Amino acid sequence: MIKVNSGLIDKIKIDENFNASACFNCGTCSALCPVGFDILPRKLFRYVLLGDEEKILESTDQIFSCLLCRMCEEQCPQEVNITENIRLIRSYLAKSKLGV
Amino acid sequence: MSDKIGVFVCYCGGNISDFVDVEKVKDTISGEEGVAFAKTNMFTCSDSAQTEMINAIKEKNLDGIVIASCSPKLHLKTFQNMAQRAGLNPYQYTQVNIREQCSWAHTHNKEAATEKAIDLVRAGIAKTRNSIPLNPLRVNTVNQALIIGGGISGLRCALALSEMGIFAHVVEKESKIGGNLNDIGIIFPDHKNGYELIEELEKDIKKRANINIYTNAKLIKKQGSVGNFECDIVSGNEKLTLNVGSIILTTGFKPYTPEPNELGYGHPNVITLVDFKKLLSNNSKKGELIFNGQRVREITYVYCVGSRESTKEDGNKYCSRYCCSAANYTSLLAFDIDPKLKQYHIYRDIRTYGKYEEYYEENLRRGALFFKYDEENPPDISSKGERIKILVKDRLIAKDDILIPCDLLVLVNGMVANENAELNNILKTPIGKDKFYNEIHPKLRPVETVIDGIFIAGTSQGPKNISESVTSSMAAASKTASLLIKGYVNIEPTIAHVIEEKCTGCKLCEHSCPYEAISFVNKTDKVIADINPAICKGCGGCVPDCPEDALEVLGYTHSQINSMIDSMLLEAKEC
Amino acid sequence: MSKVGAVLGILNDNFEKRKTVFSVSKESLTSWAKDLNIKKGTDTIIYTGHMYQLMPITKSATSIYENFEESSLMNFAPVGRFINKFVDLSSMSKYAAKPEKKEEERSNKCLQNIYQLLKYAGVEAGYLYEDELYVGTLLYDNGIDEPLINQAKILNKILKDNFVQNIITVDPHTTHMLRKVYKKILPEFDYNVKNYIEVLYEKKIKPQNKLNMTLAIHDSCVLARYEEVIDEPRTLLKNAGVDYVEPELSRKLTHCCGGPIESLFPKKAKEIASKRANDLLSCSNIVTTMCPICLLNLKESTPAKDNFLDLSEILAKAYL
Amino acid sequence: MSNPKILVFSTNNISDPGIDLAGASHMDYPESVKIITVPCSSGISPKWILNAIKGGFDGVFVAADGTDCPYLTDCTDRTAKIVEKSQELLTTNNLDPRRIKMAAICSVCAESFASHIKKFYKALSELNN
Repeated sequence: MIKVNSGLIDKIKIDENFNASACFNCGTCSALCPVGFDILPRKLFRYVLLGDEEKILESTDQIFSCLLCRMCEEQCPQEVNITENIRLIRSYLAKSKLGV
Repeated sequence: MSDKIGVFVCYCGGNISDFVDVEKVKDTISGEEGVAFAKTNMFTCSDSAQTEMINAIKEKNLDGIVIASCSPKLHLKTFQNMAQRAGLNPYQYTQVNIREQCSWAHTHNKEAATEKAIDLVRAGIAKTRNSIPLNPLRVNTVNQALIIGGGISGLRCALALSEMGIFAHVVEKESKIGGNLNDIGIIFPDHKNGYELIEELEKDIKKRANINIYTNAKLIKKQGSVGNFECDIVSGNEKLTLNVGSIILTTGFKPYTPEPNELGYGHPNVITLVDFKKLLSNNSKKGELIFNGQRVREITYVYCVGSRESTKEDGNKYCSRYCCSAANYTSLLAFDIDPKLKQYHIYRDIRTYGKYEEYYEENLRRGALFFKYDEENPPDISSKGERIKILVKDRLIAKDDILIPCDLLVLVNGMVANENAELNNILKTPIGKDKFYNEIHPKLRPVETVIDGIFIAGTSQGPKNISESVTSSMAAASKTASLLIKGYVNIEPTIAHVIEEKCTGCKLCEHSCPYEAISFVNKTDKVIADINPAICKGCGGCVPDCPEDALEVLGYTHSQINSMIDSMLLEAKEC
Repeated sequence: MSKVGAVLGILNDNFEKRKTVFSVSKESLTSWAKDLNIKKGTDTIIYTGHMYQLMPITKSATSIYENFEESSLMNFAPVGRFINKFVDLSSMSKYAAKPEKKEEERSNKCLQNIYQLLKYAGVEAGYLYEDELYVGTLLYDNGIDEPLINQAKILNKILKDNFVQNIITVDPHTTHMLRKVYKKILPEFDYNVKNYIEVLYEKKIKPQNKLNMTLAIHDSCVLARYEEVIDEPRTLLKNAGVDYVEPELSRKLTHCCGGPIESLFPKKAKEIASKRANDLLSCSNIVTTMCPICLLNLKESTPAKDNFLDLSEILAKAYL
Repeated sequence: MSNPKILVFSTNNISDPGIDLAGASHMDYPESVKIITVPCSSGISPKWILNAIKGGFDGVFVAADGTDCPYLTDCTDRTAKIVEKSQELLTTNNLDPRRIKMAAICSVCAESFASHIKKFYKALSELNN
């Protein structure tokens, strides 16, 4: 069971560029991903939006293995800023969780 | 009885003749009993073919015709009018459908299709042979209308009628007009408060001499029929009789009230969408949403409450249609008050159809989260003090259960029909399983009821949003105008009638007509059934109830149907 | 502390203490300009962002780190970070990366070519020499943006002190950082930033030799997708007589070289690079890249190393 | 070889448009199916059904209005009663009550009509053998 933690999103969504909630979960982003993300961006974003910190931490390697190449954004029908969202998640992790 | 019948068989370009040997059909039926003339046409509906047929009818003194062509849904009226122009009674015309129900259905076997067409034409000839001339009943109409229900649909309808010169009487059961709009809060898409819209209409109505509004009012008695109804109403202590040509039902809906404990209903922090909208329009503090003196930070919406209850016995099976758009719009209104709000939408399907899809998109962009549930697994609601906890399965991440704690749970409640028991008892308007009024045909005759002169509009006939309600009330206004402006109305003569010598007065048919068209009268030596032609709908529901076959519908009499059956079997008997 | 955290930590600490991510000497950063007589400063400058210069050491460092990745040594990465704060690990440790001479010469040549091409196009660009700073792409991309604001402020002051108005960048990442990111994090950072490819295209330079060759184009994700510089390099190649072939994924849909994750996940980066390199080589046996990271990653992932050329190397042949 | 003759009672407003649609969509069903249209399926006399089968039809299919009926809210029950009564009539006349079939056919139920008819046709073929 995941308990929604509404506070987390406020820490990650530090500006308007973070728009993961616009994702309508079609999964197109994964189709041409060069890395072949184990966790789909939509799933990662869902964990973030729900505030499930544990699940996000489990995915740290995945989050940092994104190339930020924006292939996914080129395909995204909802114009989600996927790479910027990932960068902001990295930013949160680097600052609050990884002790950088 | 017709015994000089003209039969016309249509090629319909090739639509019929490609799959049916049209000439063979004509040749075969030429010798049928009663047939005086038979001919084929390339396009029977063309002007030239119609002129030729009129000439043939006149020259050959035909007393009945059969046209074998397309579906009567297309050209029954065309050819009835043609018969009338030729001096024939239009009810001695029979249209036989050898296109949709023959050539188009049987494209692989021309021989068998031709045989079938012959049988169908024979049945048509038999029907015409056994037909009698019928004349429509003409009734003079009163140029006034009675609108029951003073909500947005009724008021807008009254204004439309007033503009067309028809006097409108609006009967409203409450002490003020406006109905649900009075406390629905801010409405989409024009961001006005519902009551403001009503105030505007009221101002306009007050300027007009041909609209009367009666509040605290109801209909208590109705007599007469289409074109001239006599309606008794009470308004407060006053009792009056109105003569109107038509009645329009705009009795609206009431918001579904959840049952105690249904999705936590009863807990002070669980409220309906309607109540939440009121809360929003009364929230005076910008930047903070206050409920019961407490700031609200997390809101959850559960959709389809009281709608689409397919598994619940006696549940409301329909979709309430307006609520997805309304809930999404409301969520945006809440964001406008406090952009930091967390809003969770637990839905079954998002149906923000048409232009309102943008509300859903905007909610996604503004950070609202959506969770899909299905009817079998509704969210589980529990509470701890003022906090509400909602447990829902999330399909998006490996079916994990999600626990959403929140300050306020909004139940997105649908629409239910007003009961109107007394009114329905008076008007006998057909009601569907869903308790809303039934139209004759949802697409072709969307605001007419089977009772001539009674129209339905707005949410009385099913869930609608405001613009859809007004659209249908405009339709009802124009249907009323087209009925009343001529000054008279023709009533279809294809209604039930009693074969007097057969009726024994057994009264088995007494309760078979829900419209109460059947009564019993003294005729010379016996009591027999009698049909009120202005009330009878011609459905024939009474026909099977008569053990003596004394009841039948004109145009579908026992002799007509039995002769049709026999004629279809002619070939079989010959073999 | 996780491995990712440790590696990022080393990068961050290096950046904060030494203003760059890998330690290289100031001389090796500016040596390319030694004999070119470039003015210091002026209103239009060429800005290398150290990317070409860092490639040789990145190559050596990555191949060491690649061997680390799955070894137990990696578990000591957090300790490494601790030591790195006091001692420049990347140059002192026995695992320290040492650049190859040949690679250094090639990088320098690329920069020289670009400078000469600009000159040929009529652009007399200045250079900041040792005042030039690494723009911090690697940190920013990994979500470490706070030290970047400081870097942007310092760079802004340097640029102002040198009266710079126009910046000509040589690699896509620096183009993007200076044109979009710096402006976003520091609103007063307001310069006219262009990639050298855009400048050469705008100046409509004429070739001196027509090349008779066929090659496959590899677009950089940052240049093509982020900055939408797509037709400019193609026009320059076409005018030079080059017959170019587009791989299936190109232009706005170009496929990444894997480079951005080479410092964290070198194995994965190499896998991606090798797939892309093979796709490109199946189109033509010569491939051109427009970004030093792409060049390094693609060529190192395949035995056909010499078949990968930087765009500046090809343009130099035709236009100089 | 048996080629069962089927009489269909259809209704003006509801099932007839559905059967028209089946034809307009060129859905094949046996040519031995003939149609008589009445206002409402609650107005069909069981005696007509008996006459049809006595006279030589192998089966009668009632394409009922169902809940779409514009006249009678209890149309389904009424039509069912008519079918029941007709079956009794057949039985007393030593005819097989399975020769009557009823199904609600709505104004767009083209496919459902064609498939009901095919099934009924097959059942009647077996009955005839």
